[in-house]
Amino acid sequence: MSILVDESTRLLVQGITGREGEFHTRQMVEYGTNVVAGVTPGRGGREVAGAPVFDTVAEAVDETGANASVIFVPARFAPDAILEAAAHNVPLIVCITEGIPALDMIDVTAFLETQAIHLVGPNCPGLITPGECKVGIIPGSVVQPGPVGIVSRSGTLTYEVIWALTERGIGQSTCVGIGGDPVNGLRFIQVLEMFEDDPQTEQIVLIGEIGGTAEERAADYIQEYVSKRVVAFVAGRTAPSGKRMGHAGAIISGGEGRAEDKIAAFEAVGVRVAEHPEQIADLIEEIRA
Amino acid sequence: MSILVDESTRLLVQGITGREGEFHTRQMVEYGTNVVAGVTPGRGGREVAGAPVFDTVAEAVDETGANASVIFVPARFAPDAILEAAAHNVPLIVCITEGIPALDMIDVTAFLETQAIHLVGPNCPGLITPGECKVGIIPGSVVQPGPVGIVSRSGTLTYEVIWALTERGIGQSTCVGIGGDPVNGLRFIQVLEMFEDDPQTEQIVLIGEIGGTAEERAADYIQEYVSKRVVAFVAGRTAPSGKRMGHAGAIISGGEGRAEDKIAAFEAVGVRVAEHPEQIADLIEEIRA
Amino acid sequence: MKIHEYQAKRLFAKYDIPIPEGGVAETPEEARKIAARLGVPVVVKAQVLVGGRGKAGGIRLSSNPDDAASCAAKILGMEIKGLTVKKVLIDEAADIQDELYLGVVLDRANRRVVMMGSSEGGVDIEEVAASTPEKIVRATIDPLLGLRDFQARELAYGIGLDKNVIRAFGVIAHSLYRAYMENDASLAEINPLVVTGDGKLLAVDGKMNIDDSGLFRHLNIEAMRDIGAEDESERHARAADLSYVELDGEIGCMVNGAGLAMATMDIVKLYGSEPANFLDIGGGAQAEKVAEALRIILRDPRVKAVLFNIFGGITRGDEVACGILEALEELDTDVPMVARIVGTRAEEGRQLLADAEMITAGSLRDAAQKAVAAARGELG
Amino acid sequence: MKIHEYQAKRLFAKYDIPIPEGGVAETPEEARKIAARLGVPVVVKAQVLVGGRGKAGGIRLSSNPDDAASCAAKILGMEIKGLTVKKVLIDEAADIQDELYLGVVLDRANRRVVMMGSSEGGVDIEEVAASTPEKIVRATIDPLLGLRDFQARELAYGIGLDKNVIRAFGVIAHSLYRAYMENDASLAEINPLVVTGDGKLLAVDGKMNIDDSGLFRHLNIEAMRDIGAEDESERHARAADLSYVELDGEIGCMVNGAGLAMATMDIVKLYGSEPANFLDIGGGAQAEKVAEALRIILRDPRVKAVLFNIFGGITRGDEVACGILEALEELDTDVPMVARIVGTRAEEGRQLLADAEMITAGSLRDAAQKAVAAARGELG
Repeated sequence: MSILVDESTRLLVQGITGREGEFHTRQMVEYGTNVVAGVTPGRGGREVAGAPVFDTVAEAVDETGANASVIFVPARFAPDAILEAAAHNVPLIVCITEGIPALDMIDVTAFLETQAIHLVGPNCPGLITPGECKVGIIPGSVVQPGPVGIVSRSGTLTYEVIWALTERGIGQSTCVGIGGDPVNGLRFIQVLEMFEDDPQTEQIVLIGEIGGTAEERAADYIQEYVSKRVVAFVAGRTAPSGKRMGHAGAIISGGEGRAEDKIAAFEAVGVRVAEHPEQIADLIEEIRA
Repeated sequence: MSILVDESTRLLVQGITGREGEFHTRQMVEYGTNVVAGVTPGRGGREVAGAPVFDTVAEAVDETGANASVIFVPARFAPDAILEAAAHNVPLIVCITEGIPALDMIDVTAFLETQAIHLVGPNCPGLITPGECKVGIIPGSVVQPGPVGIVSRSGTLTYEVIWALTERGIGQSTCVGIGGDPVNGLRFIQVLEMFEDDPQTEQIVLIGEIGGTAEERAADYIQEYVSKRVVAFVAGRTAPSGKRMGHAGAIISGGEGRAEDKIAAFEAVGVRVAEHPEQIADLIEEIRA
Repeated sequence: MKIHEYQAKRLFAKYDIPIPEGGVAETPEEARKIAARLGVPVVVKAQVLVGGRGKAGGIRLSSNPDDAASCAAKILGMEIKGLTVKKVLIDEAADIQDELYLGVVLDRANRRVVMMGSSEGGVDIEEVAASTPEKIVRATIDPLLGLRDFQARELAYGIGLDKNVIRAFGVIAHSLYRAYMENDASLAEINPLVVTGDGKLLAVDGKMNIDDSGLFRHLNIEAMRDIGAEDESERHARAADLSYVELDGEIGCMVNGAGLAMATMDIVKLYGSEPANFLDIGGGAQAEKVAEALRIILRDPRVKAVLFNIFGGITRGDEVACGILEALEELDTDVPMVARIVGTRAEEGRQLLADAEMITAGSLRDAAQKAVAAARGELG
Repeated sequence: MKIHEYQAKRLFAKYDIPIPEGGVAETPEEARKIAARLGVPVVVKAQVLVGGRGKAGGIRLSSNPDDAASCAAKILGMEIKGLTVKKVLIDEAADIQDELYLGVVLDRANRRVVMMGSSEGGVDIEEVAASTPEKIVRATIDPLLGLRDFQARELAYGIGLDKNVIRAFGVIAHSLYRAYMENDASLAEINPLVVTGDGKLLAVDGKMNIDDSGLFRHLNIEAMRDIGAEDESERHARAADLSYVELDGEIGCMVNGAGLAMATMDIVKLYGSEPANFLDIGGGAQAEKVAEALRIILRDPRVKAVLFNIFGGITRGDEVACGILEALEELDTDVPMVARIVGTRAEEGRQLLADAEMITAGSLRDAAQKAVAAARGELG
């Protein structure tokens, strides 16, 4: 078992003919992901990495029965791409695109709140179920199947943590990058709930960072609903207030979003917090011992 | 029993200090409705017909525990009034106001679709549970308690039908005027469902008119879900195409909304359709005999 | 409220929808000048607030200014469905390669705005909907999200549009949607939306209806109201805040409430006659308003009897009776009248009218039968 | 992106929010002229893209033009939190009866825009939130419905506003909301919103931050960017499409990925030093971009060692290594450098750097420890 994606995932790639879209489509296909279709308006009829390209999601879904979509289109077209997939009831939408205006994402997520659709991202590396299905850009080479579920607001930091686990021989059930934007789709809490319900997942790693209060709410949720052991890491202990640390969401503002508060929130509910990424593997090893 | 309003209704009147608001508040109080509060921004602190007036719905609900609201404010302020009541979780909102732009009502009803709130109207006479509670402007003098549930898109035509029944000694469980606008809150189907579930209601009278397809959909619903006998009337057999017959919603357009289609739809599912309002009483009498 | 084709198209042009060059003429001479200025073949089109002008001969092609003037002369003054043509639009004739349909309407059942496109433009879209519904593509617009690019694309691909006009089509779709939303329209359509020989899109005909309830915030549209092109009685009624529609029958009806007014019309027909009008005096009508309503009814020479059906609630029976009597005093008419007044102060009202020797009735059935009989001269 | 107070207020004024008369000066003489033109007591306010200027002495009252000039002389050139004041705003001094707060922010937890009002204006709203949270009234704005009149009224009544300014407050609330939405703001606030002695409302101070991701559709705001008022290194970084923030420490960090960059900063501190910067070279960085990043790091004289932490995915380890070597060739620096490269083409990259006699590391822990030691002169 795993969460969100597995061997049954039939993936559609929106923006498949773009540079990034095409590159990562090949990577995904190489990893073994079942890429069934691509969409680029005006480019219908082509093929990329063996997948037929359509002008619209409507056609792509009709023709191929795609049940997940990954989006590589530029920021100004990405909200529309998400909504197009949602309009055709694609139940999992993963938006890699960075730089979507927050106000656009308010509209998009408000619309999705009324739909039975999961959005991962935007501004995220996507997700991977090792050995089964990669949707997005997480390098297939760092993962291995196993018992640890990973959920993260970050990209390369996640790879770092996965790699630290893999090096110790600890594999992963599913790794989910929920993205670094202030307004996004799936949040920690929903992914924690999925891992809690997933029989393969034995421990959970949560990787947070400064900005917002998602980690504090995750801590509350863990105390209430999560029986599996969680190890956390929060990036940005040394980040100053008022400055955006790369991710649009990584900013301490209005007395909110400091790493120390997040760490305190986790520790208060018995979640062990690593001091640096590699220590996560130490802590998981201890727990599993 | 009855539907929507009864002795437990604690009514708030929005626009209570206006001419219509004040007049009908007195009428409702006289009928025995428990009017607990009024709202007119800037007029907080007054009293109308014994009810305290507040500046905001927030205050009114907090102070009086109102669980229904009736709206008499002018059309350009009415959408806001509906949303203000909805924001404070007033579970039943009855909007009497006529002349609200359809596009405004699209936004309002789209918002309400996600809330557990019933909106009756706009452009409606409201509703009355004889002997218990009157919310709106249906004359209390024409009703009497009894077994027939009435749902109607019209105002005075409804009074006419109620009166015809009352004259024959056939009382009503609840009479609901859902209003004559193209975009409104409660529709026939939802009220039919309530009457079906209401033990007091033995027969149902449905009063439709030209415009839209609400009657056709009601007919489908009756066939599928309504076990109680329904008698219908459809106003506008002689109405020409393309002309608005008073109500913003009463217009035959795009080959849609003709009385003959609606009548045929009802007859096709075994609903008897009266040829004129007074005949409704004949038909109900027959059924009850 | 309906606006003329030329008004709709000018409004569309403000939203950057391409329309043909053209001008509006009220005389043949003006038509000649416009055609001369355009210097190309033109179409002369009757501007009336009703459909079916094509079949009535209200649209003609002209190849030169003199011909345009004579076409205008034929069309101006023409009667189309009871309305007199007072203006013609002289438009540059388009080089038509393909005719599409694009429209925005209110979908009442779903409480949503819907955009519709079809490859079958230039004909009545309702006929297309009836005969070949698969040729109509719909996009339901979420009020939070508005029309989205992908929806415009789905329409474009759905009606089989050429790739080279898809982008232009998308721009027009967004423009038409904005024109609809920002003007509280109840209908906005381009039919046909033409693909020209040189691969451009052009809104050759345009239609727009405005939600009367939204007019208060669009004074620019209220100002487009063409008083001269409207039915005179309906104009008087609007001035008096009465809801009135003229029909072809002989029984004038005055009723409070729209639904009851329709039911009254229907029962007149049921008992063998035809209603002369729909007339709703509204709630709480005062005597003066009632009098004005009666004057409007009696302006129609076809009216052979008047039926008053008043269900008193807010409206008081005695007030209505006074209004009727007041109007009758000055009107000097011998049209027979039947009054049925029920509800608030009904007894007083009925008495007032009975004293004035008007025919009164108890039930609506009774009233309708009496009115029909009166129109036939069998009563009164 | 941050904009200056005077820019925010001018933007607000476009939305009909009342602001004081005033002007911007870059010299004392300009300040004098503006004060003379205004002809009333003025406030001279430092225009810097950072808070806390009041406490730093960057706001002064003047009763006459000469005094305004001397105040400007004192403020211009002042350093506030590392930024030099290059402009002052000369505003008509307001007749303050009451100070309110009105702001619009993004509520990330609820994914909604929120409007906040408080009777406690003129002070740091975060302090009000911490000490007397009951004095802050919030209205969560539904994206379908926008800010509604009733919400503006609830704010007005909630902060105990005088009845005679409630209407004006509502207008300002709607204006501020529109200014926020139409400019992709992430923050828009008026603090204080002043009630004047004669019962008017006046936006005496204004602040607005714009969502960088939304800037592409607001060229007018991009044009407000005050290059001179920004940190020079951050400006260079933006030009190279690098995400860079200068900090106070001594270990320069170059990392791919924002989260990993923060984690790298944190581990530097964990092992006893302080990071000199946040720097994310992004995904798939090419050699030239890496070289520019290194140049920016080395412009900071406090940097005593550089730590490269590259987790190859899209980014290739050998590309990064080439970039580093390229930059070093021209930079002629003796700052010690520690490179840790993992993932795609890591081995090749590491080898290139090792060949150039750079310190390399396997784990992040190892890399951080080596960098800290190098900064202390204990390595290399």
